[in-house]
Amino acid sequence: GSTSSADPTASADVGQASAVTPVDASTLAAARKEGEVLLYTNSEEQQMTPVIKAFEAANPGIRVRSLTLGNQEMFQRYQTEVASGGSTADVVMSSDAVGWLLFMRSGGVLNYRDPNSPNLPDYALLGPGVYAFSEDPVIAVFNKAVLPEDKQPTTMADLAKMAPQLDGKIGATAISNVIQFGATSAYLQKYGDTGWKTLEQIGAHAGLESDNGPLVTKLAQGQYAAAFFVSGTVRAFIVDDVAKVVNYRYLKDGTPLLPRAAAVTSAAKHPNAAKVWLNWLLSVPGQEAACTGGFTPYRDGVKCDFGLPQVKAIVGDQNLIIGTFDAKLATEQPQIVARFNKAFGR
Amino acid sequence: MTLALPAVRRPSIGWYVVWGSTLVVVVGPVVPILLASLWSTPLYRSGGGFTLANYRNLLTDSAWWGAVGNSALFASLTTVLSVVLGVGAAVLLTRTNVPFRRLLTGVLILPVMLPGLVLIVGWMAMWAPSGYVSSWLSLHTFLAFPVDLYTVPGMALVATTVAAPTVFLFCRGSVLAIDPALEDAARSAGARPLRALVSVTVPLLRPAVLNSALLVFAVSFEVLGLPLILGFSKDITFVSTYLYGHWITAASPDQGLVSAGAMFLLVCVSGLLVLRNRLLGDLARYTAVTGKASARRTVDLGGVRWGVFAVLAGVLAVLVVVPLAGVALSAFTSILTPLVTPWSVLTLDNFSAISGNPIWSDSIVNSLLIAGVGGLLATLAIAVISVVAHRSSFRFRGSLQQAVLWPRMMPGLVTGMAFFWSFAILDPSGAVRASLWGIGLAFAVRSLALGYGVFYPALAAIGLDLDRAARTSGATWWQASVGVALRLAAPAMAACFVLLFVSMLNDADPAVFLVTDRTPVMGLTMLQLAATSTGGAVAAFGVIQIAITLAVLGAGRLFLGVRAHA
Amino acid sequence: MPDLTLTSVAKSFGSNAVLHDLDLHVDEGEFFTLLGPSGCGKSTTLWSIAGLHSPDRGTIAFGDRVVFDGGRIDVPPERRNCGVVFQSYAVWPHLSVHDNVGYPLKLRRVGHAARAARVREVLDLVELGAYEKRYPHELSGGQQQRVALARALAHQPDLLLLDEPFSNLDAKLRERAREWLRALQQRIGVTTVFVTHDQDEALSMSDRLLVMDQGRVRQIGTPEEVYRIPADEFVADFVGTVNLLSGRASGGQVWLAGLGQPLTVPGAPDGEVRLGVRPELVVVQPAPGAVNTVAAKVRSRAFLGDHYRYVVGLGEQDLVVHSLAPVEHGSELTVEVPPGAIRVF
Amino acid sequence: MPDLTLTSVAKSFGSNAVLHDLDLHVDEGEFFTLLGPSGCGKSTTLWSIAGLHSPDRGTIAFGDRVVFDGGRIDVPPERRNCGVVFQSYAVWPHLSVHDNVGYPLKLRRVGHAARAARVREVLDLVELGAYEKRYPHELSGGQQQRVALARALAHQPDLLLLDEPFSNLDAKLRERAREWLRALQQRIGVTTVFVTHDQDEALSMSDRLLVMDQGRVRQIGTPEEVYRIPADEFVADFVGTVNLLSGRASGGQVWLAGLGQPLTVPGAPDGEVRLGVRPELVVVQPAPGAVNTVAAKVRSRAFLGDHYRYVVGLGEQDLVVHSLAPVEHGSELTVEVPPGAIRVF
Ligand SMILES: Nc1ncnc2c1ncn2[C@@H]1O[C@H](COP(=O)(O)OP(=O)(O)OP(=O)(O)O)[C@@H](O)[C@H]1O
Ligand SMILES: Nc1ncnc2c1ncn2[C@@H]1O[C@H](COP(=O)(O)OP(=O)(O)OP(=O)(O)O)[C@@H](O)[C@H]1O
Ligand SMILES: [Mg+2]
Ligand SMILES: [Mg+2]
Repeated sequence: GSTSSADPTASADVGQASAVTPVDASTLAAARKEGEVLLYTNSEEQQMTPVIKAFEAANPGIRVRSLTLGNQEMFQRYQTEVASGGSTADVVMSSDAVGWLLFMRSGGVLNYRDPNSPNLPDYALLGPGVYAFSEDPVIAVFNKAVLPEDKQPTTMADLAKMAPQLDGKIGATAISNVIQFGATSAYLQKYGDTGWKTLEQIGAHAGLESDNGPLVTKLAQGQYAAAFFVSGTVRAFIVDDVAKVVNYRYLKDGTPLLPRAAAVTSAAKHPNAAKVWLNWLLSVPGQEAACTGGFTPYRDGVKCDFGLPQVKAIVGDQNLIIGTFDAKLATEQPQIVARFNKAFGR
Repeated sequence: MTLALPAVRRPSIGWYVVWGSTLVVVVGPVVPILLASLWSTPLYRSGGGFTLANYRNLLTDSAWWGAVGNSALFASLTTVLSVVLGVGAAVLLTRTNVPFRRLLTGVLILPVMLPGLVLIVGWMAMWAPSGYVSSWLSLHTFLAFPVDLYTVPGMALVATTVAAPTVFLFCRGSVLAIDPALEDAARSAGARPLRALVSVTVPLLRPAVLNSALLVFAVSFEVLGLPLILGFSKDITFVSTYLYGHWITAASPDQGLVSAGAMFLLVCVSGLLVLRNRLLGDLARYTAVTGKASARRTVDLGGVRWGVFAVLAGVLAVLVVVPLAGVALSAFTSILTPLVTPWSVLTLDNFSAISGNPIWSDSIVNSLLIAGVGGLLATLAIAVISVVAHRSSFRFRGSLQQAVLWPRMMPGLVTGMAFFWSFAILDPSGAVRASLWGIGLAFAVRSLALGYGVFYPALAAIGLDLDRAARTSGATWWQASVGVALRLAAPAMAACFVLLFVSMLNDADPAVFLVTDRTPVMGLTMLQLAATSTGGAVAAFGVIQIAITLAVLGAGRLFLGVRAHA
Repeated sequence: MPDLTLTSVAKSFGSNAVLHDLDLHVDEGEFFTLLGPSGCGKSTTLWSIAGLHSPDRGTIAFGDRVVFDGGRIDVPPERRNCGVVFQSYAVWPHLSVHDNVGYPLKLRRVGHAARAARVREVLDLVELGAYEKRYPHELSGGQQQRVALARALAHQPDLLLLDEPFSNLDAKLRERAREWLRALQQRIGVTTVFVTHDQDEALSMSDRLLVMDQGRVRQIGTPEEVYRIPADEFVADFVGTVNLLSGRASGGQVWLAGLGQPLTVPGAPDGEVRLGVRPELVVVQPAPGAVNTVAAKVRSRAFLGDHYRYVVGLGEQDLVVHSLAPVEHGSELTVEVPPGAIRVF
Repeated sequence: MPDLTLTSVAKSFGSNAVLHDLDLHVDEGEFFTLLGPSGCGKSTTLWSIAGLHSPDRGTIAFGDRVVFDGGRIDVPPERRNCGVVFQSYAVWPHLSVHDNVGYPLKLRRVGHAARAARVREVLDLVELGAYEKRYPHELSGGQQQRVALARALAHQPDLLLLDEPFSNLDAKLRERAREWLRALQQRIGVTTVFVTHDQDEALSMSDRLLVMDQGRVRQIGTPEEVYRIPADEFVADFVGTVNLLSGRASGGQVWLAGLGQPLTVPGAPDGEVRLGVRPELVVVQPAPGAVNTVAAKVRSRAFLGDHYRYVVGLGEQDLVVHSLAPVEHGSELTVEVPPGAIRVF
């Protein structure tokens, strides 16, 4: 059922955890020898910290060094480092679907089949060697003072209908933002032209921001009443005092889950440690740690307030949209961007 | 008995060393950018060939020219506003008896110590159309904040908050240096105090004014955070956001186009420099420190001083006090919105979040090291470069003036990229790149322009006779420059250090390609924070930073206390 | 053109008292000179009058108008309408010669044409007509000083305060400058306070002069009074050259050490005395039968153009005398010290 | 102590030629004075010698050592070991008096104690012993100038270049300064080039002097030569005072306009002539029977301390004469212009 509280919770069935599938012993031994693994990630330090701590506790002798970078910066930096012969990341983690597609094409990914693979859902396998670490939903965020909870829409279609009343009070991030592109493309994949119509109706009355930070700040101030396709990471902030002003929802037809993918790189200096690390990230304990960091785990048997089963329970099975790394994304991107921009008056 | 001088080498050897090393660190990184702008593929891909297509694409793109127009408008507005405020404050707060001038000076300077991002948070919280103070004003009074923050003039106001104190620091040294007898002469010729200041003191500041105008203009041209956060929703593109959009947020990053844009900016700044030198003419016309010394006095403004105080205080209240209060409120509340009274949501969570995260505390330590040690070394380097560029007979001294301004004109990300490539070539081991020195060097080179901006007018004010007297006393060119010119420019050196310290403490963009997990820096940490979360944590970071800066700079004594004279 | 009165003006810099209760009065239109050793407080006095710093106490009045009175009244410099030439020139480096000189006129809203004409006029006066467009750093020291002078005169001030305005001018130019300053002074009768270290200048130009030392007045009088009847040894010595001789007087005769015969000095009080004799009053090669003639050996000589200056031995003491005739070093001269030329201190 | 030779030194600022092929030679240990009107190029010459700017061409040699030779050699100022007093003083505002004076010694690595002693010594010489700890802005103009002087002497330079070093000192102090400079000069024999605008100073101190005008040498000679046998009218007029009279000569007699009788001038060429007569050679109240005696009316008088200076009318022209006797304005004087006192140009 739909909820109207500040943080929608549902106790969904999380299923049964499958058996542990670790890497083979020789890889593990080699990894211990390598001693460390370097990660480039697009997630924030404080999200990664609990994950890394849990890994290091479980795998003594392997240290994870993590560096937070922007999506594009990460891939460019990797390529520049490889081209200049410097040392570079062993594992990269990003939500940028198009970036990943290019990265895979340029041979940046080590084609490695993780032992977890058989136990992972299909959508978690994004390309050869590329695995979803989490499936982070986008959400709709509202300012309660401007738009009381009982007036808030619960679907994109509702939002589109309300758009003329909320003229200028609807916000979203620009399509150049990878989350927005991911969400939009996934949404359109399911709703096609109807989806476009909805977006166009909203777009005529909405403003765009460069990133989540300014979007949420303006929303809290009351400049915006509603924001959609907002990165799910902000859920962690909407508690206590903030919740007095702001609430969020999983819009039934507008909550795509976007894969945050990880892969071992082809230029990894610590390939074995990288494999151990990736293996653990995909394991049930790894997914549990992901939950503490505020990511959205998807594996069966992982109990988590923010987990995929929770989202599924709220929006309903039939409405679940899970993003892919379909090669079409790269080719269609220019059209999507252009039409989106047109819809939002850019 | 004649006393012999110790044997020395010719000064020109030193000049060449200074020149050579400056060129290596400044022009070195420009070379990859130039190459990239003339190459058909990004440098990190193999293949490709020579092309002019990047320039053609850039110069035929109407969006580019629109961005140039916006940037130019923004930069001009910022320059005019900050020069008026900065020069006015420098003259009034250092040469006259305006009441509470130390307090006003302190308030004026505070924003310099904050990263631009934090200030934007403060401004948005208070003066945005839905901000705390502007909504309060329109609800409870007939007043309204006349400028929409999300327009070019609004952004210019925000930029002025930082640029004006920079101009102030540029000019302050020159104001201090001016021989009060020159003002006295105007007074006894019949000029009222303000008139004497306007017709004698202010024109003598021309080198400082033109130079700070040049720098503020250049820096505003390159500013990224401001248009990205404030201008985006109104679809206002600046040169920086244009380039950013074609590189970082583009579907297919176009490094060649971005490099061509950077080269375009370099050419622009070189043109501006020529213009500056034209407008100045013979620097000897601004000699304010002569071989005949007079005692220092402040100008008594009489009753006017209270009026001046009121105006300054009003301007500072709007531009500085309210936004800073916004920063403080954001830092100490869980959510700052006009819809909830801040007292009900007071919290220290933002601070505990920072102190709880080791990466953040590491980045504070690293940044302090870079800003402290790097700032000091860079100050010395700039001092030396400035004397060679302006007080020597060195053949290539003109090129030094260009060299120090260039790095600031390139967008920070491009600078970082450029450094990355230079390190890759000059230091294949990667040892420098992976260390704090690498980031420090990139930050320092980027701040060269700021430091030079402080030194140049200070040096212009010092009469050449003073150096000449040292030379005939037996000092080599270097000894005379260090012992006389630089010693008399001591207040400028202090101001330079302050500016470098804060700018290196805050700098972020150039580190994107250089940072490692072992060398996190504050600016970058904050940038990542700002992109994804509400202002609270960023503001808390800002509050911590201002506290650190104040502590390090000795509560502002260091830079307000240094005098050229005993 | 007002007169000028200073009453008990005192000024210290920190613990260093520079002016000690200075009293002086300058009449309307008078040319009044301050004379005194370097560092005695001349410039400090001038600055107090111009209002460029406040004395610690005392009053300063221009005619009836009190411009300074302890802490109570302190008229700012721009309301005192003085023309000031600074010892350091203080010409504005950023303005051309023309603009430097025109500035006081601009402040007084003198029209463009009138201003240009007046600037031309005073620049011609100081012989800088051809330098209008130059900037101060393109001028020689003396030329800069002349700009300062022209600037002070441009707006026809009530009171001219000149601090060594000719110190860097050559003798000829100085003479001409002196002449037109004097003419100007007589024509428009501006009250002038003048500081100089040049005696000839002080004596020949001033209506009256003040000799000061360490911030205290030693004597005020006309040039002739000060030269002829100096108030004390200091003044006698400072203004012009004087031979100061120590001796023992008894009954109108003064015995000098090492001199066989006494000098006749009518009215000398018995006991130790100091005698002052101006060199030019000592007669070299006197007419026969003159009193107080002494043979003296030439100890040194200097050529001064229009005469020689000899130091001769008078007993154990030195006597400076002037003569047109060249006499060899070491030879003997007969000199006469006329009783009327001797002043007893 | 080297001698100094300048050969065809020329210097322009932009299009403005300031020195025109200047040649001069100063002997070892000589005291050499540059004399000339304001702006004639004296300071420029000094700066060229000190190495503070490069002349456009010419050579400068210290003894055998060429320090400047066109573009080829240009020894930097610090290696020329000159002691320079700048016309603008150029004392360093950030250093105390002690440190200003000690700086040249510090550069020469003179030990702390020796330095302090030497600084004390030169400061005492310029009578600033008590001011060691002060900063320049706490000094009067004359005191600052003395600091500049002390600084130039501190390191015992080979060559002293003094640009109006006494311009702000009072006569007494200047006299003392002159004396010790002369003594110093004779003791250690330092070669000195001196710029002054004070004639007495120039004439009494110099071994030789150079009179220049607009960057050209007019005359070089001993003071007496220059005064007595001036090369031309300019020199005659510039050094000391001279009466320049125009007249028509024929057969050794010169007729002046408005004067009834001719003056006897032996050797005057027939035609228009200019006569130069020094005022001090004109005899006032001449002995009866003297030649060239004329009655003349007093047009103005000035008191100069040791004498009066009168301008009297000689026909239509003015004649300046000196006399000890006071004569009223407007009265008549008989003056004698001895034929030997007249110089024909
Ligand atoms: N930087 C300059 N640019 C142009 N002209 C200059 C410059 N410096 C000096 N002059 C000119 O050169 C001439 C000679 O200057 P200099 O300083 O040598 O004169 P001076 O003989 O020392 O005069 P004074 O006795 O007034 O000091 C002057 O006419 C002056 O105007
Ligand atoms: N700011 C100051 N602080 C301390 N002492 C000062 C200051 N200004 C001047 N003095 C001292 O006051 C005294 C008088 O100075 P002033 O300038 O009036 O002398 P002056 O008579 O003009 O001398 P000069 O002929 O050398 O110019 C000097 O002894 C000087 O050292
Ligand atoms: Mg003085
Ligand atoms: Mg000169």
